[in-house]
Amino acid sequence: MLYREAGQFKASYRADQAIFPIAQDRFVAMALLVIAFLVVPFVATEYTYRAVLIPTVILSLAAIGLNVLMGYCGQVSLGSGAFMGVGAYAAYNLAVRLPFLNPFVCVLLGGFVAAAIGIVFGIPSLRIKGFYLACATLAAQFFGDWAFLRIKWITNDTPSGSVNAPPLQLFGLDLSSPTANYLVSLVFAVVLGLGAKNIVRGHIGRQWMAIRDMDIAAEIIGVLPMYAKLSAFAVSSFLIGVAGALWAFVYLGSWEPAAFDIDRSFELMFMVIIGGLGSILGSALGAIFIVLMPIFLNQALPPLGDVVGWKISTATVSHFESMIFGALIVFFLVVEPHGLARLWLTGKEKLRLWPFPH
Amino acid sequence: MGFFLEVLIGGLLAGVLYSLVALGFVLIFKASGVFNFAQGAMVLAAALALVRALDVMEQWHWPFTLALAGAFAFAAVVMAIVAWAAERLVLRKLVNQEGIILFMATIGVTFFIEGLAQSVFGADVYPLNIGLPKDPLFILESVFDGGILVNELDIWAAVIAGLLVTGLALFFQRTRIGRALRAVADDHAAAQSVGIPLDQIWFIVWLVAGLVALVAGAVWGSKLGVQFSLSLLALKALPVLILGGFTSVPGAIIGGLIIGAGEKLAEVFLGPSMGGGIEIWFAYVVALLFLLVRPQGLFGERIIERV
Amino acid sequence: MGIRKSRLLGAALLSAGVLAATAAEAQSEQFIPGLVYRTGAYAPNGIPFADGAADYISMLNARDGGINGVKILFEECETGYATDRGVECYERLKGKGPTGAAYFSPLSTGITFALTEKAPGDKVPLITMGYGRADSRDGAVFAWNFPLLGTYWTAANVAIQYIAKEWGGFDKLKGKKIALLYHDSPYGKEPIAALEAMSKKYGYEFLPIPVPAPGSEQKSQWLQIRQQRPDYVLLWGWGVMNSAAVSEAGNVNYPREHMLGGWCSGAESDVLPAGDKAKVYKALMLQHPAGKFAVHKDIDKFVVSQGKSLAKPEEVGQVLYNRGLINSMLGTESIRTAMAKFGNKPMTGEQVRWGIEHLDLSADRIKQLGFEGMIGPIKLSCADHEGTRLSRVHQWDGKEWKVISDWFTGDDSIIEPLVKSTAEAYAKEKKITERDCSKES
Amino acid sequence: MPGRIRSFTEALLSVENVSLTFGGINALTDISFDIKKGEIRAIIGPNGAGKSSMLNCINGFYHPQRGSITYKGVQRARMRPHEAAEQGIARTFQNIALFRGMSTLDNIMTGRNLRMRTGLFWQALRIGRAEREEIDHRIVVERIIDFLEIQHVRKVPVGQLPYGLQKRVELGRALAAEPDLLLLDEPMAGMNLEEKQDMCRFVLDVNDEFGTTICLIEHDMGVVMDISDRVVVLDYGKKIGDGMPDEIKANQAVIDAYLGVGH
Repeated sequence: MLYREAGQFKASYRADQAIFPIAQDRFVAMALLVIAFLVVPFVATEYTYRAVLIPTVILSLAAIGLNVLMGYCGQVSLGSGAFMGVGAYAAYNLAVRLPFLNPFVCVLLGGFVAAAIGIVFGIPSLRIKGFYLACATLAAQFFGDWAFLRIKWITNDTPSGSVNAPPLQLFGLDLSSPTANYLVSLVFAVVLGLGAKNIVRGHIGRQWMAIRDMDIAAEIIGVLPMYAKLSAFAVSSFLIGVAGALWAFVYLGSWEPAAFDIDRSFELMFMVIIGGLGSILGSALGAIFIVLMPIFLNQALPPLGDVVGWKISTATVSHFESMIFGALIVFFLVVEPHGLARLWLTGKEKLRLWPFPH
Repeated sequence: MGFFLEVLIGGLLAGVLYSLVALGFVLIFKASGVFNFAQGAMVLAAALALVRALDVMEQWHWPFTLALAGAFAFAAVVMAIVAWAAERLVLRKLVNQEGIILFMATIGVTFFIEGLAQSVFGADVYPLNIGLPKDPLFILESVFDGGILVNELDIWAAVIAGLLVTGLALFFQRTRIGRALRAVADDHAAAQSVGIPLDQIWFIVWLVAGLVALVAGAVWGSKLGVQFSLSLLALKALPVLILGGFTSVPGAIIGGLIIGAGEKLAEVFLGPSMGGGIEIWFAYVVALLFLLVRPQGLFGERIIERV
Repeated sequence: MGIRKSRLLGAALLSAGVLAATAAEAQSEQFIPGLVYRTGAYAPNGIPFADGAADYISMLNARDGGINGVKILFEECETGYATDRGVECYERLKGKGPTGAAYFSPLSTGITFALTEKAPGDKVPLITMGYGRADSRDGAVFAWNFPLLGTYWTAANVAIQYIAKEWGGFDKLKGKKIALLYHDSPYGKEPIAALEAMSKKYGYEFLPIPVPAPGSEQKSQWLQIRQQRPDYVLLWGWGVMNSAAVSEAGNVNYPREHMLGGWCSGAESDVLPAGDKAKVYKALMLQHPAGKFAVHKDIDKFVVSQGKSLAKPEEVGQVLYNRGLINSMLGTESIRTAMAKFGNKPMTGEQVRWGIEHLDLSADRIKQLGFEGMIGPIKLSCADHEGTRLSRVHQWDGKEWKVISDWFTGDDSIIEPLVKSTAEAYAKEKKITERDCSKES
Repeated sequence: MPGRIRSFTEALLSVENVSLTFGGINALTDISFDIKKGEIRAIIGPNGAGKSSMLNCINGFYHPQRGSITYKGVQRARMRPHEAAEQGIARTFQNIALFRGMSTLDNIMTGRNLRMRTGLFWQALRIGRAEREEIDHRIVVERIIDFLEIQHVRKVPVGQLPYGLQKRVELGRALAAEPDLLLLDEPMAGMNLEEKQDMCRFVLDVNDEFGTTICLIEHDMGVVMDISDRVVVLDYGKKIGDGMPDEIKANQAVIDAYLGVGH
């Protein structure tokens, strides 16, 4: 009976257009933020920070970026790994060439560089659609892989082609502690995520969705496909680029191009689709799922084995892990093709009507 | 000149090897509109099943040909099981979902197959010898000094690919099932309404794709040894697909030839000046530029926009 | 989103499992983690190494109850050769056991790079035996990195020395063409700096040819080689790339006896798939050959015959299996060295670091340990985290690897300057203050 | 409602000798007619007569090989559909072309996208201008929603709406652009009598209240004759009649064309 909107009347369109029109949702969202910012830092261990929280947060941001493109504008992309890389290497170059810049400024600027590149690689989308476009974006991916390795100035002529992030600090205070890393990533993710949410519920977001749902009709009612698609590519690449820069600076600290290879692209796509196309919340859920599930399986299986008195080798664990993971993906799609976010919504609907079935 | 020809021929032959992988994608996309991400994993699974069975049967001291036949039979059965499971446990439950959902499902299938295949057949590297000759050949030695080098294995691969394609063509044109497949490809609903059982068709398509994967696995396996990397060949097949069109069997071959020749020539003649290693993205860029001219690929069905 | 719940559940199960495993004298155990990859594209290389590393530790536990009576608690974590999974494993295992992880062997260049950032903060040493950053042997800058037994620059130098010997003198190198066919990644690029430096010194033409990962398709690279006709091809591959390279060499009739692999390109899995084409292919050794030695008797007695080993019978004694043994041996001996100073109790990472840095294995000691014939003497210091410059060459005769050369010693007059310059650059970039090794004891 | 006699003078759009061919097939041959400001103009004709092609030419989706189209006194060169939209031409489609994934509200809001200007940055912050703009347009859209009596499905994804309502939402989306010329492609196709009457009422109200010029394609003769001021008849891509409803009723060519078609 808790989850009721009865008695909540919208006095203004502003209220009606809020992100969380329903009071309970607002409350839950607030609670989550409070937990994320104030509670977690007191309970999280270094392991949960470095292995779970930080990657989840950063990849959520990347997933949001990809979702803008795939979920809202309907342009499938497999180049997101490369765009993370662009963000990372752009930030790195700014940091080494303009040492007076604060690393986090570099992170943001890295995002803008990624956006620019994103627009360039978005141009084919004006002509190519669906899976053809998906494969075409792989051109961006592989070109990225190559450029990061081959073009010397990108890696500042380091012999091996692996580079290091500058020490992280802000106004003189050192931000290399896991807690600081986590909070910084979280701030980036929340602020930019909110921005993305605002865009997708505004008129530009509607243009993207119009293109996604029926591009011809959209054009006939005055949506410029070029503007809509390229703006989507730009925003998406910006978010992904910032995520990439954070991944490099905050999470890895020192990295080789393989950190942004095709596997990353696929990982992000899994997150978006598992989480739910066209849902900001879904992106986060997807990231949580994709990051946590393997770790969870990997840690949970051996003890389970012990329980049934069967010593499971590391190899078996990882094979089972990949099997269960695959099975889960299929299972989720069968239960709810539109991802965790939709599952969440249906859950809420049920809760709304509870205890009455209809 | 001689060297140029050599690179060209080498490229063309390499392209055929990509086509072998690409074919599997085409078959399934053509008949069920599913972009089967799992094709690479199927190649791996088929090859692993083949090589492991072969080892076992040779330990039983079966005559080679018999062992080979047995191994192929075994691998074929494995692929049949994969196809059956894919249809029964995945596709059937996701009928009438958008392409992207089915695509995602096949990604799940990929993880599952990779995990299963490795845990059952092992994650090691297994040399595979199915009696394909592997020695280098030198042709036209009279014309060019040193002659032009080709590899017997590649030639055999080309021959096999040729047979495979003609076989598939006949299968699609001549047999009842084949025609049914084409009907389904054209219009699911219509096909169902005239009483073509979709689930059977899908099973058959996946089976055929599985067998194609088996052939690809056998050829690539005897080239590289059977190991996990086989599942990564899918990435080499994608530009071929884009170029040839997702729905065209000949397209897969022609696309393969173009990509193969293109990337090898680029790598050998442009590569050194650019620091090398350009062929992967070059293949994709070629495909991409090509798409800009013909968005539906070489032989892909034309997209006509209406309102 | 039942994920948070499921995580708690997982944690519960985990701890249950661990408790079951470590119920006995948990307090007096030395924890050693193992980052392994038994699955994925590089599994063929990862499996034997992992088995060797594990078997040696099980042997110590079974034979002499650990190190100086301190039982070893060993746990593997699957990285699949992926950097972020590696970091996750590291974070998960570094705090385990009463004193935390003794040391880590990342077994992947990518993971090594990432952990190089984290290890100093966590005070855990990294043993990157025969891989990782070549300049990390400079202990003044890389206090926590230990590229024991050899770096890629030593390898590159020895490779050139070997070729020169084959041709009868360094003067013969002049005007010759030497190609490097390398895995297009930081790992593969590592030797380039050294090879370029030497090409200036000895006047051979250096021809680097990258192979995009995974390297299963190398036709164009070998066509280039066929066109350029280098006098020697150095192979710096990993995983499928190695076997593919060897068989492609056969396809273009490049003489295999003029191919020399690095020590990551000289294992059974690198040649077996190539079949006969691999005959007479040569590769550097990370000092140790394949085959069975004194230590294998105990391994067999206490582990394999007890069914405690994951290794398949034919796997024991393979190149990478033996490398696993050595890796664990050097690690445990370092712990022993540390115990000599700090007492026979579980060592902290910091103490182990001291132990590695003061590791000194004489020929006799190595004989005692049953590794005679596998590695030469090794002695580390604050300045030198490599501890030796020795290497040899072995050749594949179609069935097994045969040692065909005597010991070579890396030439520091070439390597040292490179190490210094890049290490200093790194120190500057990361704002690290170098240790003054003259003051270290 | 009886056929009305209204007279209009100023031509809003005039089509002169337009011909359109697809790979040899003549969709339209030498068509000329005009649409006067404020009138309701109907295009009728048997299936495949080229009616939709005609609309597609008018809003720039197809480009006739010959002939010219003059709109608001300007002879138009080759133009893209969104340019037509910018100049105030809106339309609905024969088989509904709504954005299925979006709610009724969002669909109609999209109709106003041409009038919304705030850039990405302010959108992201969604403060000040961006939010005000959103609300101002929301007010207009709500008026349209009330007018079309679809308040109850405001937040429902249109994909889930019944056919009749979808047609209405589509009309709403077109109206949201506040067009000068509204092209309706079979707005009543597949509707029951009641729905048709509603739709007629909406069309007429739009024409009366907003003074919007309307050009509609319709099969239902009754409807056409009732609501339209002038009718142009196409058959096999040729114009066979043009005039007041009563003249058309009497036109022999038209009658022949429709005989056998079964109307």
